[in-house]
Amino acid sequence: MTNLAEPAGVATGARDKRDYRSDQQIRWCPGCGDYAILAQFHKMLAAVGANKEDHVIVSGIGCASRFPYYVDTYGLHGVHGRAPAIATGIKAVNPSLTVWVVTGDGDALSIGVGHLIHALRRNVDIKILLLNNAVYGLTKGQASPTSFPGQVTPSSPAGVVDRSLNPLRLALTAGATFVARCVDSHGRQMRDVLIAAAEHRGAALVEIWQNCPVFNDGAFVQPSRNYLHLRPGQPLTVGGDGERALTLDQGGRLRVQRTDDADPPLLRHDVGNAALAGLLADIEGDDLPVPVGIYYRCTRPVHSDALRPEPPLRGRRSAQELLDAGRIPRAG
Amino acid sequence: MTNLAEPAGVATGARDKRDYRSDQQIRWCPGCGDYAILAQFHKMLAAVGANKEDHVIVSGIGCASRFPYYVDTYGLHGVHGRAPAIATGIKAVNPSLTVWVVTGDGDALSIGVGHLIHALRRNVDIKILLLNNAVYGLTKGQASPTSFPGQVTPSSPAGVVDRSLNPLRLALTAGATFVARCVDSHGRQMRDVLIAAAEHRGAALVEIWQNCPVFNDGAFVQPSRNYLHLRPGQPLTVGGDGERALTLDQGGRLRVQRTDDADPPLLRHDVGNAALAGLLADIEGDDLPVPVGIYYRCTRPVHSDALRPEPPLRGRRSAQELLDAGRIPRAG
Amino acid sequence: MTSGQDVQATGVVICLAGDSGDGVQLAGRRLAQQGVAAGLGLGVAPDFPAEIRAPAGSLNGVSTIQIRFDAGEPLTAGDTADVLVALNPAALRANWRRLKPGGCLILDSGAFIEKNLALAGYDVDPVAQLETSAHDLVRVDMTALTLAAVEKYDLRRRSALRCRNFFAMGVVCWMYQLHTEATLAWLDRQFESHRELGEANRAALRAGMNYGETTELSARRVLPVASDGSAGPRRMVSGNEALSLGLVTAAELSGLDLFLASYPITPASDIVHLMCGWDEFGVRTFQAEDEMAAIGAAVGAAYAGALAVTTTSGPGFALMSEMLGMAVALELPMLVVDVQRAGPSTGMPTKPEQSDLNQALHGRSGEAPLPVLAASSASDCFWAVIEAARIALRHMTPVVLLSDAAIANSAESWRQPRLRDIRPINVRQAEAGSPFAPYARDEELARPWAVPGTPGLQHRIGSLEKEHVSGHISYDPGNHELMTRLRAQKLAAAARHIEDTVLFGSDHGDLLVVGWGSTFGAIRTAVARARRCGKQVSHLHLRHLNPLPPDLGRCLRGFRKVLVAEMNLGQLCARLRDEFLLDLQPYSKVQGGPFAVADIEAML
Amino acid sequence: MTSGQDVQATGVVICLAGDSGDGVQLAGRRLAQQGVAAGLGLGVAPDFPAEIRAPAGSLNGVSTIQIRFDAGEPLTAGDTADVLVALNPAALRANWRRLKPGGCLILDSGAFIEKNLALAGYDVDPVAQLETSAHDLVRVDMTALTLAAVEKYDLRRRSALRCRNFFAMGVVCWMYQLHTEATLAWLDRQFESHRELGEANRAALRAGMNYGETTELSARRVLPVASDGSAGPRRMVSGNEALSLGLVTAAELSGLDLFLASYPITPASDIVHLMCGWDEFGVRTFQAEDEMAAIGAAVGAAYAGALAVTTTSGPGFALMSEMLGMAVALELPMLVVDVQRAGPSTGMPTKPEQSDLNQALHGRSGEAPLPVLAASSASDCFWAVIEAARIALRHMTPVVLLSDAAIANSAESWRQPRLRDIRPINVRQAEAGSPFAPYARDEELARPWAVPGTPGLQHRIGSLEKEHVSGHISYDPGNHELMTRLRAQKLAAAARHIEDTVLFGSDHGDLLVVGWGSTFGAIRTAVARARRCGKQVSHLHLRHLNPLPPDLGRCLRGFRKVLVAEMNLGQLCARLRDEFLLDLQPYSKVQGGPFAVADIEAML
Ligand SMILES: Cc1ncc(C[n+]2csc(CCOP(=O)(O)OP(=O)(O)O)c2C)c(N)n1
Ligand SMILES: Cc1ncc(C[n+]2csc(CCOP(=O)(O)OP(=O)(O)O)c2C)c(N)n1
Ligand code: SF4
Ligand code: SF4
Ligand SMILES: [Mg+2]
Ligand SMILES: [Mg+2]
Repeated sequence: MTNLAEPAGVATGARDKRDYRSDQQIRWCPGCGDYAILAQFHKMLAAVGANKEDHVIVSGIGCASRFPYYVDTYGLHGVHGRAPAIATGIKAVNPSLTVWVVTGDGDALSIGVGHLIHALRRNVDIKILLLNNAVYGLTKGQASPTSFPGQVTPSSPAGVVDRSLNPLRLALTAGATFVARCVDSHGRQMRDVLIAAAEHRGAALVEIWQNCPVFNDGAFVQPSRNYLHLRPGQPLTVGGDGERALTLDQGGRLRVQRTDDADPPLLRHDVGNAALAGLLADIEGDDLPVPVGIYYRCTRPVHSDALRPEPPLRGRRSAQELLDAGRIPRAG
Repeated sequence: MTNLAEPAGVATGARDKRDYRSDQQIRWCPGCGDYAILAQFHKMLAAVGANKEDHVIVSGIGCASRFPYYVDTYGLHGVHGRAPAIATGIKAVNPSLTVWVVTGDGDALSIGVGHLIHALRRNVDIKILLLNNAVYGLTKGQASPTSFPGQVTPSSPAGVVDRSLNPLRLALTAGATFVARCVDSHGRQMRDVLIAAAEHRGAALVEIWQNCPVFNDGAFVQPSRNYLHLRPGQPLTVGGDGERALTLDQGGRLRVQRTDDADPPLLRHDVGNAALAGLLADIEGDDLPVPVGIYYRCTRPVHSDALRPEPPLRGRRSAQELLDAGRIPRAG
Repeated sequence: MTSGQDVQATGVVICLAGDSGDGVQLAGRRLAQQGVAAGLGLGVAPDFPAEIRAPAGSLNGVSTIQIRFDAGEPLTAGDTADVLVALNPAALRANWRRLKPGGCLILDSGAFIEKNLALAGYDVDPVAQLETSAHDLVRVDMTALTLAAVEKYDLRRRSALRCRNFFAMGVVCWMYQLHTEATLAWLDRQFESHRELGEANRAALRAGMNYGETTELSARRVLPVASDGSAGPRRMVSGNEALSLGLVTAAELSGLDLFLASYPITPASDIVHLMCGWDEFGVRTFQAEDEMAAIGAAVGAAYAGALAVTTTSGPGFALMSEMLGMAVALELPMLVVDVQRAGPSTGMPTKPEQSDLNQALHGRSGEAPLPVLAASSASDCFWAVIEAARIALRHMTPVVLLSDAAIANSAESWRQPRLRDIRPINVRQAEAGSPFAPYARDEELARPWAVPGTPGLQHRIGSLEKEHVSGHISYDPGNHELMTRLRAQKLAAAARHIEDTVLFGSDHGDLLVVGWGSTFGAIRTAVARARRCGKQVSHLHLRHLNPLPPDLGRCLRGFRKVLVAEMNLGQLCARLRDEFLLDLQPYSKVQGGPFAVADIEAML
Repeated sequence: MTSGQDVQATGVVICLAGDSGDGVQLAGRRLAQQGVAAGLGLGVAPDFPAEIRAPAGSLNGVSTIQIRFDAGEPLTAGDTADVLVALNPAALRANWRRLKPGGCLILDSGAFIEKNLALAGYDVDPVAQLETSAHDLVRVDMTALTLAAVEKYDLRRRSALRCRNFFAMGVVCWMYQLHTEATLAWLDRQFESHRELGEANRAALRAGMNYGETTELSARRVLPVASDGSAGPRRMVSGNEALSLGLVTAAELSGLDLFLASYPITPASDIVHLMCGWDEFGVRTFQAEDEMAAIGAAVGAAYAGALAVTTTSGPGFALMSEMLGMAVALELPMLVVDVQRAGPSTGMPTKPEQSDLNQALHGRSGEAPLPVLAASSASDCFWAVIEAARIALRHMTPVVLLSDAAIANSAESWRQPRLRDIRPINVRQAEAGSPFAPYARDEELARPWAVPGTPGLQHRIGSLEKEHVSGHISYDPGNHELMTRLRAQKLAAAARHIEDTVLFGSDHGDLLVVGWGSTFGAIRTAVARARRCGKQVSHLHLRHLNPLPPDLGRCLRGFRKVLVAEMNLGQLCARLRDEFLLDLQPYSKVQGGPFAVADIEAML
């Protein structure tokens, strides 16, 4: 059975990342960001010394959703948008498995957004990797809910007009207990976040910015913006020189300010502060940095615990008792 | 055609609220909060001098969703959870209509949450009234996404364990341009908010706390908490005596503080500040008040404008031109 | 094979009707329980309004429960009633047609006041007219008598009036000399935290009995003679209850945990309400955010090795189409229970119909065949769901089980079986070490079930077409044709296990009535009566709608004429015509209510 | 009625094959356009991989386009090719079977290097073997020649190599003496912002022509003689294009705005891609968040008075089941276009199949009948969708139109019609002042269409059962039966308008082949050939799958044997067997590809 100190399916002996590759030929386009993510995933499995048989990867439909085929664990390639629901069922009947959902921005946020929200709200102990390329890859380039206003696609020739959905903000709103962002080209950081996600007990959402060179090349390249690496307890400094950092104004908005300015005081990252995580997730605009890393983490009871208050398989009562009961027992 | 100054379907001559009643017998339970909401809706229509034929009410399934039958406008009682999608289609082909969605907490936030989010994100010019009774009324009392942890229902005999969804927070996350909360028993305030929603151009979400005396009586009665009436530009004072008010702490969290304390300065309500609206929506806990009224309002281009860049019906080009074209015109 | 056993129309039928706030369902069920306790066979059919609380006193708000007591197991709750108790004018108006000529009509005269008459749409008081009718009319001021009986408990008037249901039950119990001990004890338990209310209800019940005694009310009425009880005790069971019991039993027979994922919908919600209290029996229930999530979770649970189930009704079943197609492609064992209601779309949610058969057979994109079964009565739900689970687990396939609102809410007396008398369900989950190919097949064409957590059997399955044996993604044309045919042939494999069809009546003759689902009781009763009148008519009731029983064609060909009776426009009929090219004729009733015996008799 | 007109198998078939990055689809389409410009009839069938970019040089990555030029309008793109151009070994391996004995095989010898041979899975170079075969083998080092031709534009090697497709096209154009002016001009336009690339492609095209000329390559090959053009100009049109044109035309014929709401899905997405640029023509497109929202928006648009459409494919169509049932209950006019692909579930998304017919006919809860039509070729999509709109608007009903991946992507030459020659579509929206009942019906059983914004016609409709005429919520048993039957009778009303069935061949004989949808060309061609050989065989192709043409039974009964050819396991066949009780036999091919003419011939 699962316990908090030693996450299920994570054994101690480290193995080689190659052990976790399946025998299937990978069919993504050359240069696709998914390759880098897959590589880090293999490494993460090796780093946590995962037992292959204790991991299940569930996906929907899309380029990203081909992921399970390429990892030698259990895997289920489902239908469009419903992976979190499938994962919930798996976890419910066998809480000792480590269950991953790999999904795309269309899969998770368009057709599947309801399932995503409810899995996070229930704190189902699954780790959701949202491979965000801000486009529908597999169906050849239409706008997704994370596409950028103005983006020209085959179905939006005059440019996207809808506001884009912010996966991190949504995850926080829904009640995810682990929320992080990675970038496909930042391998080390991604691996660390993946390891932390693997070790988290509860619903984790990891957004990974993934380049689609075919339909949305360079979508996430923002030359004028710095990355802000989130580190627990550290000041939220911007840029390499440490001269500027984030502060909070009186309207509850984040601003960049010189660090030698005393007032208001510098903010420090606090992964347990949901309000701060929300403000970080909402960051927009050229003058503000792009936070990457773990935005938020907390613990709440997980869904499968609630579903099975006591271990049922052994020592369960026989159906004969129900059949014989003079009246059928009703709850409450 | 619609224009900003004079919202569509809102004529000037005020009429009597009784004019807007339909001839159908109302079938809610005695004492249901829905009656009070319907009454204010009729009054609002009278107050804005609505032309009956220019209003359409769309609903899903549930007790709340019987609403359209009781108003003498156009109405469509759809299937469970999909009212925002239907409303989007109506508005797309006839932007001069005023389109209302009336929905329940299960309808809007469980099965229908995807459509809700996307309608708000697109800023479809519809006004969504979410009649929240924190329970499934029509199907006899099961837990809904807004049910409270611990709530005992026929399907959760040991009490609800899932975190509840916050409709206002969700609306802000999705990008609603008008977000408000009312209480069924506060008639005047509700009517004012409904009038403001009617006059708003864009996607409005109004959560209305609605008592279900049969399955969840008194769910929203919180004797230890005060209501905080949100008024643009006014300080966020708590309780009648004005001695306490909301302030923001350094972690970006709202706190109650004595008003004679100078530091940090008192917050004033700013309906244009999304960050503040978010903090207000997130308010939780016995020591904090319940904000009611308009949390947030802003303007963004509405969806139907984007869909029809130019008025098409008149002066449109003939299909014959397409047939004759040597090659079929493709966008872009 | 045929059976000559006949069905006698016997017993008594009692009907309680009142406003939906009057508690007639509760009192009716207690009355039924008392009958079962007395060793009687039982049929119960409730009929309640669609609204949670329709306006009090209105026709829309009438709630009725019809109870039939019989020596054997009655097949229906009866077309007509011997006794009708009407607690208000609307209840009378909605139900007087049920009463047999000469039957006993009991009215609460205290409720036949002007306001209530108007609400029921009566211009003149109907009672005057009834007095001259052929009925045995009994006017009791239950309102006043109940108020008097409970006076000492100092209740609000409204609460006091709520005791009328038990007063009425008391009257009926006296008429039929039924004991009330169990109900008195039950009231004690039920109102543990509201002692006063419990006492008041007990007082009302006794007052009703006493009233009957002191007025020597229809003391002539007699119950059927109870059977001697040597065949074991009986209990009362509704369709949804029997289904739930069957699910738990199937899980135990197969040695699996049971996982039930559903989204609330009338008339299926009850099943979850029941089973969510059964975690000690290896049951886990999950209220999903919608039907797609419900079936999705069931698919996940099936993949992870549980006996996975989802329960729903028409609109929810429609939403499951895509995922059900996926379950066919994944070849995972699971059950989808559709408790049918009147459609199309939201339709009439509380009313029964059999119009989802087409959706069950055909409602998926692509060639996605799966077994479809139907339960034919409340207690039969128990057996039907065990059979469905057996097929799902033997052939690694999703199975649809059809019930309907009539079965779900009706109740029967039932001799509950012994688990050890039921054939166990063999489940073979693949074991570590065995050479493994996820789409290799056994002699039942089932692929292996390799459950996550089993070392060495890691594999990936998915909704794209898969290569035969290896399960790898394949776009090969020949492979696709092979896989398409293999999925279809699984049904042929399943058909081989179907038991020989049992005809009621002779195996040849003028007329065969074919039915399925909840029409069983009405058809069987009508055919039995017709046979007693010497008609050459037989009855064939189908449990297996897909695949069909192998001997079905032979059975159908024995008759000059075959009618297929369904609560739809002829969906099974079309399926059989295609299959057998016989000129079967549909006999349809699409009125949101079950066939009456008389409906069937009319066409024999 | 029968037609004796015959079909000649004539013309030439050219096949270009390469890696999916090689641009053979583009060059092929240009080649086809040149043929149409020369007055030839055309059939085009593309075949591309399922992956966006399968590994370069692999068998999975092969993309092929087959083009047939003919004097008349060819019905298929041909079973076998006269010329096959293979740009790499994988392209050869995947396609050599297409080549006719004695056909001309053109290889880019520069691409037949060891690495590519290995990627294609060749152990030995196949070319040696081919040299001794009966083919007319031409080895051209297109790689080197193209690089040389574009040398002066200073492109990266990869970009330079991308010009090979136009080199290949040039070779073929020379062989058949096709002009290339239009393509040269098109390249100019297309690469306006990349002048260099445009020039390079032009150079490659010319180099290909020159190569043919200087080597006197197969100069003997001749094209069919073009028709004289007096019947008006032709254009090339794909199925999805013709469908889009048909939608706009239907909107204009009915005087309505067109609203198209869809969610992207292969092979339907194209339709939106096309139409989203057509707002000047009264078209509004909406990319919804999923298929339920798409059909939901269409329902809203229909309620608000537009010609509402949603386009999708199998899995998306399954998700629409519930809302489609609602549209039947609401009785609103709208179109659902299902461009079918191979199932079940995700299946083989780029491959055609006809296996959603059952879902279209039956895939809703309750009794929810609706008209179902099918298009039989690329250009026929134009007519089929107009007919579908006509039915939807005349009878106030949702209509399903079935296309498939083969039709959607294939292309034909087509003489585009004049709008004024097409019968207008009458639409009567209720007007203010008229006495109004939302469920009163006209002689077509259509209810009135009262559009929001019309003063005085406020009304509420919903998914619950409605009272006949008034439209109020009703639970009345008799009313439900009436409404259920009225909804079914609407189809009978629609059937009355179906034109007489046209048989190809005699109206009686040994064998009738029945088909529907994209199998048209293959069946017609095969039957025509068989008739020329004196066989007593006819062909009946159905456009209306529900309701069926009233004279269909009579047509079927004229033959000793009837085969129903479908790309599924016999779905139409089952429908016809049920309807007519005739022993029709299914002829199935479920391989994710269309019937070849030879497949049909094999069974005649
Ligand atoms: C029900 C259904 N609707 C539509 C599709 C078509 N479809 C496949 S993948 C996809 C979107 C993929 O986008 P995303 O999730 O962002 O993944 P990516 O390909 O970009 O990795 C769509 C619309 C489908 N397979 N099923
Ligand atoms: C597809 C589908 N699933 C389930 C139902 C059953 N159903 C009807 S209303 C409802 C929930 C109602 O709750 P809510 O939206 O909160 O409305 P309320 O009745 O509380 O006003 C459900 C589950 C349905 N009608 N359709
Ligand atoms: S289309 Fe884009 S996301 Fe998909 S595999 Fe190719 S590069 Fe990757
Ligand atoms: S069940 Fe509750 S919400 Fe529904 S009508 Fe009754 S009181 Fe109102
Ligand atoms: Mg994407
Ligand atoms: Mg509710």
